[in-house]
Amino acid sequence: MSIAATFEIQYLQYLDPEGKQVRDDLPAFAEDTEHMVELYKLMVSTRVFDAKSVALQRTGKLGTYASCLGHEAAHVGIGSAMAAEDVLAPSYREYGAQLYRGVQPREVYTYWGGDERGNDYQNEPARHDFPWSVPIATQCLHAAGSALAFKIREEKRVAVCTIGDGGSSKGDFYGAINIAGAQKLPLVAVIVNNQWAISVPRHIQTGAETLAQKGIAAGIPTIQVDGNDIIAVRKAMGDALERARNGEGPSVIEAVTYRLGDHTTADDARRYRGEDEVKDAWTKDPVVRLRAWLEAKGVWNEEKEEAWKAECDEWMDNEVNAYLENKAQPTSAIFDYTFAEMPEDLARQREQAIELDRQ
Amino acid sequence: MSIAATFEIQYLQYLDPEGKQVRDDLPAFAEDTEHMVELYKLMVSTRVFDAKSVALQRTGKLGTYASCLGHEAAHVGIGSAMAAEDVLAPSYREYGAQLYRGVQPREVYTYWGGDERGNDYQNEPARHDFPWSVPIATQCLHAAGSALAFKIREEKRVAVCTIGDGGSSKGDFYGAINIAGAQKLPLVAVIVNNQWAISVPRHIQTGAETLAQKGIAAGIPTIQVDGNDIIAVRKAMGDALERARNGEGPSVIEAVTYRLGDHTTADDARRYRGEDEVKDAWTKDPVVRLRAWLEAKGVWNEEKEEAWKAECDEWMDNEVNAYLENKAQPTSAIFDYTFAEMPEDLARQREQAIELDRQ
Amino acid sequence: MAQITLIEAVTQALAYEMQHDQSVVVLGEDVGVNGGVFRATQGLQKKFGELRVLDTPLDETTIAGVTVGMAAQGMKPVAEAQFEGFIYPMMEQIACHAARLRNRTRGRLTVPAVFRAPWGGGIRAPEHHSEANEHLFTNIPGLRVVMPSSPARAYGLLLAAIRDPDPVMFFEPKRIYRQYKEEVPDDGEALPLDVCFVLRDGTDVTLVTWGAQVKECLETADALAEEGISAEVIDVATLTPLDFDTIAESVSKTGRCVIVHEAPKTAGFGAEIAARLAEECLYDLLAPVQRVTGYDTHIPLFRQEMKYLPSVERISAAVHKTLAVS
Amino acid sequence: MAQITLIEAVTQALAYEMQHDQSVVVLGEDVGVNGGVFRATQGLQKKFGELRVLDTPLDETTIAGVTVGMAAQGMKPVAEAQFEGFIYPMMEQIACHAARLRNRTRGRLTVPAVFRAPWGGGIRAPEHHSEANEHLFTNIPGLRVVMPSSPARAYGLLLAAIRDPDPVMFFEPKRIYRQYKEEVPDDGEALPLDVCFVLRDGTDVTLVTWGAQVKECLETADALAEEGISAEVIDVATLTPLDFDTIAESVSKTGRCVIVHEAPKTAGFGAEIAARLAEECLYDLLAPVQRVTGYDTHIPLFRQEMKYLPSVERISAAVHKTLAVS
Ligand SMILES: Cc1ncc(C[n+]2csc(CCOP(=O)(O)OP(=O)(O)O)c2C)c(N)n1
Ligand SMILES: Cc1ncc(C[n+]2csc(CCOP(=O)(O)OP(=O)(O)O)c2C)c(N)n1
Ligand SMILES: [Mg+2]
Ligand SMILES: [Mg+2]
Repeated sequence: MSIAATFEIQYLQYLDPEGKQVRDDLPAFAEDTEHMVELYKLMVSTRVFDAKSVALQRTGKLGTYASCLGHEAAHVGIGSAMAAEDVLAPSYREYGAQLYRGVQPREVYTYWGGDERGNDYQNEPARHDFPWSVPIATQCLHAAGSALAFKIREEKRVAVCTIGDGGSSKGDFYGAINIAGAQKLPLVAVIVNNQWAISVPRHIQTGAETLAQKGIAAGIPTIQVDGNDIIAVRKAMGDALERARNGEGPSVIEAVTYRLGDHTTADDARRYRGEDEVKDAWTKDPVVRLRAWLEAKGVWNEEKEEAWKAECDEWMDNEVNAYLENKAQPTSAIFDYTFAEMPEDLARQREQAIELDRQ
Repeated sequence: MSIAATFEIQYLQYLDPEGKQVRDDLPAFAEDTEHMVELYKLMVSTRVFDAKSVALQRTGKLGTYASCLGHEAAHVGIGSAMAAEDVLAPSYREYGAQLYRGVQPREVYTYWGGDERGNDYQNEPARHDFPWSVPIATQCLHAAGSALAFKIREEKRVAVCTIGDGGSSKGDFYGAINIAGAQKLPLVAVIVNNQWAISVPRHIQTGAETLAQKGIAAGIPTIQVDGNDIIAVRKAMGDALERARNGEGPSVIEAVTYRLGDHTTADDARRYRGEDEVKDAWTKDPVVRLRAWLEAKGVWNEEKEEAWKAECDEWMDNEVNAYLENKAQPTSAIFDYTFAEMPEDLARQREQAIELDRQ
Repeated sequence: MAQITLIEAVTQALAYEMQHDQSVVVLGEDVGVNGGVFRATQGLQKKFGELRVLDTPLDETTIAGVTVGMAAQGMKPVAEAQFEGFIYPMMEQIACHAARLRNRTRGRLTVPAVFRAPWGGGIRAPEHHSEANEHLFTNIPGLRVVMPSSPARAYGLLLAAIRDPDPVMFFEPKRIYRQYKEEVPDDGEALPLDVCFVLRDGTDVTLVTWGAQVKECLETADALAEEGISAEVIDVATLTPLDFDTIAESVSKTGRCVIVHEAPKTAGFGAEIAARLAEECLYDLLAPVQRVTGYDTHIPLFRQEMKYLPSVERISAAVHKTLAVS
Repeated sequence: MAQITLIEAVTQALAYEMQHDQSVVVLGEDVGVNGGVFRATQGLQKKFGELRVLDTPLDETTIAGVTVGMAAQGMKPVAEAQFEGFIYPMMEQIACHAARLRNRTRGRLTVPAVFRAPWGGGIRAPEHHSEANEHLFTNIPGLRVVMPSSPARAYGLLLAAIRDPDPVMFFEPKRIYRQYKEEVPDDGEALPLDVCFVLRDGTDVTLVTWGAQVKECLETADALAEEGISAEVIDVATLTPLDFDTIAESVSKTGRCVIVHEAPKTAGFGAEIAARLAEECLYDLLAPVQRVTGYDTHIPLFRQEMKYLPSVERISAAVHKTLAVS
């Protein structure tokens, strides 16, 4: 039989779970220890932020919240590799990437606190990014569309979408990488494979051995990386972004990680997964791993850790206060963003609602 | 870098365009020349049938019609490999497979003649098959659902869907092979790659080198075959069906062929593709190829050809007459198949419509 | 006999029918071990196995298409969309196939399937989790659109939906999933899918509603009673095909009608009922028909959602408005 | 000046706006070299290149999602669904994002996109090629639903749709794509998206309609005139947000109203208009509102489709019925 095509999925890892470097060919950014400390600090602040969110929810000050515990290397790796002019189309828990791009913790709280203003990111570059996307996988097409806009306008920008292992089952994900492959769009699609889609384990989503191989269906470069190793994530992202920026088209990256927390605060993961599995996943903690590596390099220590955590605590307390002080929107806000120009009928409904409120 | 997975897409061909056998390991069914003559005869009758349909349309006796010219090896190969108890979920031009399974030419005419009764196949096994599916790719999920039913009921049956090169871009196709892979369903998905989706060429659909490699995304066996070589199609189908029937799960087959005619009678392909390309495709005609092989084997000749064509003509004339004699359905038929039990309001509308008709 | 909630009644109906009919299967995201995010399918997988209570990949198009395929080949699938806000990818399969396979094939193939989804707002849920979009399905011929508003009706109507030989959209008002309990005998008795339920008799005005707003209407009727106003309350329950006769009869009697629903006003299903009244009961109407509905905006995130949802105050005000006309 | 058909007016509007606004792009299946299966985009790719007139892979979900993404990043995409029967896979992106991104982000990101689709029956097309499903979009806040019914209105409304800062569903009645020609100056003048057009003045009855049925209604009005009945004809044109005032004014004058549309009756958009009349014009109504519509069935395949579509006879009969009431 003759062979029509062959493919290979590579796996990339620089740091093992103990933080031991398993390859010599460190990428340039990783040689810059100051930079790596910055990344580490954002991973830690992301974790502090996340714990604060969960606490807020538990005390009734937030609605349902989707935690990012365990995803810090993947998310910060994604966000830190992107250029400011690039566009991010996230799902709903990529805070590590978003904080890097200027989303404020208070905005995250506002959103999960049931207030649309949380989606109105004030700081660039996040201000031109897409808001959280709850309808699974729909954001992948927004990124593909952004990439198409960049290509048409001949801008050297890249669109990045993130998607879960579960989300990569949805037709939109396939549609996005397919049109990107056909049109050589500057798109990087990152599958953040945290093994679970609420209660559904990875093996029920697909019979594929890797999620990376989904990129083969679109004929585009694809790679699997250790998603708990920020060097690997950041390196794969950097390569993919560079290719995209140079007009060489899209890529898929599978970042293999683990959802250490519940799906959201409305979920109880003990219903469907064993404690052993979670315990084992904790031994691969992305934060511990990077810390060990930085400490071995002599650029981080317990003292710095404590100081930074204290700083983060203060930052988050400040954010929480800003959030809690924020008054609810006026009734008119229910109506004011439906159209650019208010239709007459709607204006009448608006008046009625305001009137009702006054009573 | 370590390798997470490797893949290979095989290409299968037994007969080259001249009908020369390019491999020695003929499958058992192909050693049976009587059987191969039967397949050849069905390919010819399919072509006669198709020409008749186009002629009917040109003379105003049919609505828009989707021709199958050039797909005879692929379609007959698919239909003839299936067992009676299997289920076929076709798109809209797989007559070669359907005639094999008992669909009558008059039913095809009735359908394209604007009459729902054309979907009401009278003969088994077609009677339990799905009707033509116009909304692209939706039929793939019907096949996956059928396969799931078979698995649940522990029936040794296989569901087969066919889909075009264009259709394989649609999320449903991906969804179907994905759930089939995850659940190891007895599904065979055949991509009939005829290079065109109306006016859109294959390379605008996807950046993938082969369409077969889409199966990799679902983690299932997949192969590319010469879709103008019925032995290759039939062999790949046979293998895939056997695996599915034995509980070994689904497969994808890409049958590479060419749409020799317009997309439908409403289309004019000269608007968007060159004559050279079409001329070249005619040199790979699946019917000519099999005939050459059979003639070389001494089991077919010009005389038999003429006799069989005459028989086909008679058959089709008979079918056409049956079709043309068929009176339109009564007005009540607009209403009678909406629900098993007629809702009261609808019954009133039905009476009104019948009344209006009487006037 | 135990008292159960609406969501427990859903589970009870599913379990009953799966027990008595081998062709009934449940499929959707997280319906298995987890028993669904609202626990509608709790315990079913343990009882009936992984194939009859199937966790699907995360793709609603797949769920809908596989459901159509299974149903056409003799199964009775009950598919779940995790929230009604995620039902859109099912639309093509529902509109093009589920609702018309019988018609397309002149009855050769049919789709005896149920599409379940938790529906509506009022539970402080995140974005896209509070949609009331039943209108999407009410103009599609060949579908039944059903919405229960009590544990007993959830049980009886779901049994009927599963047994029905045609596809049924079954929308469960999540706001009242656990609002109260009542006795629901597990006797396998279905309720009819072609009637509206008159929940309270009255003479002065007819309140027509469905889903979560049934409760608001009953409460409004209580409040009105204290003022000496007698309100009849109708739970439409099956929106399409509509039992208009029951509504017409009531409005002919009371002469006044307030229609209450959660979806946006314009082209919501309330419009159909008001239109029928204008066509068939014009001379019985003593006052213009009123609609109390969600506004023509997206339901706001939860900090403001109660301002959006029809309330006892808004319904009451509409009733007074219609009574002011004489 | 040349006389052009409705479909040519669509092409003319697209070409005009692409010429004057670099951010306008067209995308869909077969829109490029082939110029669309109805030739709506004929010649555009040659003029504006392969990227601004983009043939997409065959996936409507992709088309819709990419459209939203581009629009949010500053383009003005005009996306095509090849037939309205194939628009279902676009629903999630339209309902969850196009229609609400402005609202979700408090105006930070917006979707100035147009979703075009050939609409309706009457051209002897194959299965699934004759749908009239505008109702799907009329209950979704944040969308404009527009349907032209003449070459001039196609040109002016499409220009307005492209320029509108919010998403517009633009449904083109394929039955009248080439029915007649009229002069349409290529002057870039848009028509307003917030008015109904009174096409014919009358005093006895108001015919309210849109799309392909405008022609039927005008013909009916002609026929009625011969009987001495004066019918006013309103082309709704923009279904949502609805300019109800124009309709109300007319019906207040005539006292009688017949609503005509091609989609199934139950929960079709005619219901909304009838409901508004019942709510706001009850005392002006001299007779019950009538709806002449498609039946509550799927549109039959073409051998029977003309029996399904509203005809001059059916409209006329309804007018006489409303006039019989005094
Ligand atoms: C279209 C759609 N269907 C269902 C849901 C409900 N839902 C929310 S998150 C989720 C699981 C997502 O899993 P995965 O993609 O792996 O992402 P993760 O949550 O693990 O980050 C589901 C089913 C949804 N939000 N959107
Ligand atoms: C969902 C949907 N979108 C668009 C169409 C219109 N359409 C009919 S056939 C076709 C091209 C199909 O091409 P392909 O899948 O390659 O099959 P082929 O016709 O070549 O057999 C298109 C776009 C459709 N029928 N359904
Ligand atoms: Mg996951
Ligand atoms: Mg093709």
